[in-house]
Amino acid sequence: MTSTTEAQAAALTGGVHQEIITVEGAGKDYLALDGNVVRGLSPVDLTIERGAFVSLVGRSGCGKSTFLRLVAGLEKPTSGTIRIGTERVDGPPDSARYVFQNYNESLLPWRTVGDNIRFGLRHGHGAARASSKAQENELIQEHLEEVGLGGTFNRYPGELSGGMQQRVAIARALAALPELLLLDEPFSAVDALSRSTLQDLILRIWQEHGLTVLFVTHDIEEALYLSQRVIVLREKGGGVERDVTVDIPYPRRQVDFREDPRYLRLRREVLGLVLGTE
Amino acid sequence: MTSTTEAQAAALTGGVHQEIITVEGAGKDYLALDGNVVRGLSPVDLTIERGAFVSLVGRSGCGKSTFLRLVAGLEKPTSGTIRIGTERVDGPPDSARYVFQNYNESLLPWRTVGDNIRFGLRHGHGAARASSKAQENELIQEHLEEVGLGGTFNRYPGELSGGMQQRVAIARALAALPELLLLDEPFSAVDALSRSTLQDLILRIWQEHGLTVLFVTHDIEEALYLSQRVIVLREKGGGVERDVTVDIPYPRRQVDFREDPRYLRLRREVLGLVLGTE
Amino acid sequence: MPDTIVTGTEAREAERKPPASGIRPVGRARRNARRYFRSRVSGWTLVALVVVLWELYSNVDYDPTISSPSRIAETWWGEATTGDLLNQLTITLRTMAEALALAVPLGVGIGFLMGRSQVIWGLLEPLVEILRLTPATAILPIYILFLGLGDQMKVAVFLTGGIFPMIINSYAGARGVSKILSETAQTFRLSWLQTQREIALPFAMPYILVGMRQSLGMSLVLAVVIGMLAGNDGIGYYLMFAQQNFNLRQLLAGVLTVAFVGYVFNAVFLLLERRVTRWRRSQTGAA
Amino acid sequence: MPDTIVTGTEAREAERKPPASGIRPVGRARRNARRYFRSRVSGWTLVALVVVLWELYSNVDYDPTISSPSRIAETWWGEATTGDLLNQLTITLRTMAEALALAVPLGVGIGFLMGRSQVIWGLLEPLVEILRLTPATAILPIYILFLGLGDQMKVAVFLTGGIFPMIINSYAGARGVSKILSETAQTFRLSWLQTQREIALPFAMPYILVGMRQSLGMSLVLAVVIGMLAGNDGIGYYLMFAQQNFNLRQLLAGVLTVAFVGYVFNAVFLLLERRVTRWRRSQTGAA
Amino acid sequence: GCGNDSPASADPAGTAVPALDPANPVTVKVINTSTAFNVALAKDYGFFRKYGLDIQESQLANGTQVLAALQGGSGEIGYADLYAGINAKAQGFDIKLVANNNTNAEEFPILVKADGPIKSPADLAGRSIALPPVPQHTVNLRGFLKSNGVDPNAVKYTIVQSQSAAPQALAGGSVDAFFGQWIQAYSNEGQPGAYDFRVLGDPDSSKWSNLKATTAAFWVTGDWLKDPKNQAVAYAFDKALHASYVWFKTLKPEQLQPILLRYQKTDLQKITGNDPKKVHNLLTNTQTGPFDFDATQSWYQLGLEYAPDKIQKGVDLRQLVYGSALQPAPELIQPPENPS
Ligand SMILES: Nc1ncnc2c1ncn2[C@@H]1O[C@H](COP(=O)(O)OP(=O)(O)OP(=O)(O)O)[C@@H](O)[C@H]1O
Ligand SMILES: Nc1ncnc2c1ncn2[C@@H]1O[C@H](COP(=O)(O)OP(=O)(O)OP(=O)(O)O)[C@@H](O)[C@H]1O
Ligand SMILES: [Mg+2]
Ligand SMILES: [Mg+2]
Repeated sequence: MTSTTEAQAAALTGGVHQEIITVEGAGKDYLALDGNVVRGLSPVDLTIERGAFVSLVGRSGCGKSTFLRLVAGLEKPTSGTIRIGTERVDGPPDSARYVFQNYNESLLPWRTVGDNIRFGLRHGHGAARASSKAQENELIQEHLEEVGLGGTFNRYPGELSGGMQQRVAIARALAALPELLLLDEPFSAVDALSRSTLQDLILRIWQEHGLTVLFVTHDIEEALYLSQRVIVLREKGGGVERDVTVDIPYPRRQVDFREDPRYLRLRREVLGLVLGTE
Repeated sequence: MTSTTEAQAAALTGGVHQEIITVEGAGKDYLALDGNVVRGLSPVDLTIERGAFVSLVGRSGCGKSTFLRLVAGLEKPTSGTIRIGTERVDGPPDSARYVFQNYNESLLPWRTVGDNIRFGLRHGHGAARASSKAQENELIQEHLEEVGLGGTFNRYPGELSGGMQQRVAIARALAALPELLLLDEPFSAVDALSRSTLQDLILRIWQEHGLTVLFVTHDIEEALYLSQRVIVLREKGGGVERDVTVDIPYPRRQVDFREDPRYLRLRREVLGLVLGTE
Repeated sequence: MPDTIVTGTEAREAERKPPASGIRPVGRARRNARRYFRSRVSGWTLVALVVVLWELYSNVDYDPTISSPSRIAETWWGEATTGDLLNQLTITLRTMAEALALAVPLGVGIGFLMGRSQVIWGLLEPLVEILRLTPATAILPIYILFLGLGDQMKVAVFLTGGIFPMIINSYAGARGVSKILSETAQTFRLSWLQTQREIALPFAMPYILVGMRQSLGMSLVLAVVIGMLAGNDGIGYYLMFAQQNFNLRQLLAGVLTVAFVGYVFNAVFLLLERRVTRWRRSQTGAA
Repeated sequence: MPDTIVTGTEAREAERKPPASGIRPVGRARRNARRYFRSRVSGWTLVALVVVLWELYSNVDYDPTISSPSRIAETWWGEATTGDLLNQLTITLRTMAEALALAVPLGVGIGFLMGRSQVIWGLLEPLVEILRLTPATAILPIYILFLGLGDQMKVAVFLTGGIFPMIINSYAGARGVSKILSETAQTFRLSWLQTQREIALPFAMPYILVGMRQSLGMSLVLAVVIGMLAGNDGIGYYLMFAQQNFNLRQLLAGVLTVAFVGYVFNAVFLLLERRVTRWRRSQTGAA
Repeated sequence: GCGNDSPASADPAGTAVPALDPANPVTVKVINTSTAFNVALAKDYGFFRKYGLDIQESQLANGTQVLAALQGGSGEIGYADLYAGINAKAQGFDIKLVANNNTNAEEFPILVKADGPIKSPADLAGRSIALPPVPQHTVNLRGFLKSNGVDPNAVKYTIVQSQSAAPQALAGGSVDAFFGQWIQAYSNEGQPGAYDFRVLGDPDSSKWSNLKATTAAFWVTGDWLKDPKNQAVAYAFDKALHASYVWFKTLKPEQLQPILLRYQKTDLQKITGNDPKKVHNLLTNTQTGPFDFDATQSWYQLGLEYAPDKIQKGVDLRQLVYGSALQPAPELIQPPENPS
């Protein structure tokens, strides 16, 4: 694992505070079909620095996906505003790509796995990454191999196992090389080994390309391992409970990290918050 | 946590070996749309005793879901046979209920959450569980509360968070009170606290009603905590790698169990198998 | 443990704000209807524009075949108040209602069953397709031979003409049931009938409704055509009479009346459709 | 790291076994076609049965109006070999092809755009619905006035009659695009055009194809009707001629030819449809 | 002819058939073609009831459909062209003519644009003429052309089934002339808000056809006639119908005006200006006397000559006509009832 980029270092050390996401009192109330209003997320104030790796944890239904959807411009806040860079979010920002929680429904079922990745490449952020079809196919194959799906280029998503579909969705988002990567429980359907491989893959790409990552997970250890900040949300759309800084330098290593006493202390703290034993 | 039922005790102690599932050389090759044959699961020989709690673990794409689908009669084996009790599986058996890995697609989107549970109740195994509509509604409400969804009776599945949808699917299967419960990564989308609550819920129902549970998970600690046996599958449909007996008596308690040296030994063993470090 | 339910002023406030994609306030038929008609204003403006241009054109260069909107309106008013137009329309609508009362269960039933059972599909497909592709008006003499001149014959022609959109759409809907919902039905051991009622039918409903709306339109058109070929009353006869007497203004007044009545039916049906498929709003990204 | 790919004899063996639900061998058009026709055998048997019963009945109690299958077949053979039937049919099919070449892009385009843009919907809905509910045959004089008696007029009548199934179905398909796929398009920042091409169009394709198949059938029926009302060639004229001559045998031979040609078109179209929506096989539980 | 199978045809006076009792009228289902009001008129003015008939009328678009409906039993007596009857008979339908109804009109209008390039029939050579598909129109059009010195084979024929569309075809320029009806001619001749057409050449139809020939009539099936009661109905029907025509032909334009307004929504005054010639052309081609075999045979021959592909050969008119159609013209009687 290489060291962090400058921007990330800056974000960590508090050098140049360049916000990429600014959330000012943004909250969301849904109007359900039965006529009731459901609190999705209480108004939240928050800034996230460019190049940061931030995780969101909290109980099921606490508003993690809602927060991501607000940032992604897929949902209009019922109060407050959100800015990406200096621009107010009023629709999906150009720089962000989203891996949906229901990954299986977000793949294009009429395209092969390879063509789904092609979709990511062609609709990437910034310049086209391949100049010829052959080069593009090579790139696709690389992306597939990175997530352990080397032999599935010509299969249809409906013919893959759940975890394989999830990895296609991840590979597709990575192929787009966004500035801001929104991941909603992206590893929920993969095994332990794939999970740690993918964790390190995301970390590597984050560092190599200096992206900003917003990461939702139920696995607190994973959140701590990956991120610089872990934001704990309160139950039932209650807003931010605690904003925990994970002050452990990168590179982190799967085994060593889990024995680091700072990690163990943070783990106890965050677990306590989520499990409500604090 | 109460103690195990007689059948379960028998299954554990080897007293009365009454098989519920007998798998004889059953395997599955899929014919993909691109014309290739994909190995779903190599032929497997296996018996599972009535009342057992058995987990399946293995890497993504190793054939866990395929195995469950074979047992559930949703897929015809390309070789071998499977029997439930004494009858050869040739379609979904009367006694089994399945929580699908893609839980979000298996809820009826046109019915409210309450009516989805009603679906489970009405299509349960054995006698009807409610004699009046009012009683039925009460039962539904109880089932919802058990999975922490008390206030969602009149909401539509599309209006719930991912983890909430998953819990609806679990509650629906439990409402059907099957003899054989097939769970495909049923807790993948819920938070740590919900997860342990649900784990204990499943254990309680398993013990109270003497069901047989086949449980797929990527969380090896969860598999060990819940089951009497953990079956480790080989990568890429390679069949059974190891069949591990978890010889730790019930009741088990979340915290104590994880400190049990027998658990720690088994954990190391199974992790090694799955991570391939053995 | 109920979720946070906000009520009172807060709820009302939330509603006033532009609803997020896919989620809209519901259950307020009045407001619904208002929005409903509001959004078509542009289209009606377009129609009005066409009418105005037509009127202007007819002042410059009058053509008796297309007449002019004002004259047609005048004729229409005369026909509606003192003439026979509305009576004949009522008669036609009655026949149509009879035909639809038969065609809807039959069409939806056949299409749906064909979609749900390979055996029924195999058995009925050739017959249904051959009938669908046989022009009813060409073999009208045969209908008349067997069914006479009364409502029976008319209903039969409606059936053979107007039932097919329902068959085809119901078929497509019934066949499209997602794999996992079928499997859910299987693992919950639903009987064949239960599967149809609880899974396939709700799933196919949006398709079925599209088919029904098409059939509604076609049966109205057919009602006119049949009436013109073999009618003794009804709007078709009225139109044929106008045609035979070369009274084109009367003809146009009649045709526009039919179209307008059809439009109202269609709009009502669309409102119903929205109610029945309310749940879809959280599923589709339709604006 | 490729998945286990089994080839050679093993693959062939796997194919011979009954395929699992939803998964079938593909790409072998020949075998496909065989299965395709095999499954309709029962239906064709039913049709044959009807024909045989009709023949038997006509031997007992001959009715010149419905004639008998053997006589119709005889007439058909005579007409097909020495008569005018096939020539006229060709002419009709040519007109139909012209009309469809126009109607398909127009119908699919309008319906699709109406489904994808609220503005276009609002603008066009009233006009489209009014036209849909206006019986073209009733206002034939207007068509003739502006377009004459030639192909132009016929194509226009086809359009106003046969385009609507495509509009309605394409609209329904385009509107039905799932919320999450729309959102996927949004987050990948697809332009409006890209969203239509890469997301909405493939999604709506099954609906669109259903609409096209219906339009195909309707335009065939319309071809006959128009030919009967104002034609100087084509199968409709041929049929009208037969009707005037009281040659009901010729009439039936003609009508059945039309139906059969339509059936073949339809079957070919269904095969195409299966190819285009191949991917759906792992999505739907259709048997 | 050998009328053995229809005994009544040897009994033109119908003496062997008892008259019906007006106090107990027999219900008869009659099928007419669209918009003809002859039957309704005779019924409303009490002619049918006077002869013991209670008529229930329905309408179909053309003679072919009417004959099919008779065959199916949904009507008892139906109206169709002679040629349609001949074709049906030739195709094996067992039908009989029970009351002759029409001759050719004395004049037929061939309409052209008033300011168009066609000034005389000779200009029609190489041009196209719209006409309805019914065979008798082909025969009459060819007759007209020939008697006006034009080679019928030099003209292009364009079928327009929908009668009301023919003026548009002419106005829109897709045909150069059309074979129309007097009502179209008069309502488009210098009328405000109408097309400007005029009648071409010499329209006198006696130049090519025998005006005593029956061109359209009422028909029944042979089966129906087997019942002696129905034979009586046939005789009564012919008498009543012809009696109504005898009376109708005596009416003056001002008497006709309200009748046409009522039955056809046609303003006779406005269309014809009560020009007796125009009124005559619009209304009189109905027959009152017996079926004329020789004249009709010549009309049949003309048909075979001019439209051999549309009219079947070899039908014996004597086998086609029932005795009721041979009854002499009735005396003039005033309408037994008055509907208004
Ligand atoms: N319908 C299908 N058509 C073709 N191949 C399939 C189909 N379903 C599954 N497979 C293949 O079978 C293999 C096993 O899949 P299965 O779904 O059983 O894996 P799994 O163990 O459940 O994985 P995961 O943990 O990712 O859900 C995979 O390689 C998959 O691609
Ligand atoms: N479309 C919607 N309509 C109504 N309510 C909604 C809608 N989407 C989400 N909600 C509600 O908003 C709240 C927060 O949902 P959200 O999906 O953000 O939770 P989450 O933290 O992502 O949970 P999970 O971990 O289970 O995915 C929940 O109570 C949910 O029921
Ligand atoms: Mg979520
Ligand atoms: Mg799986």
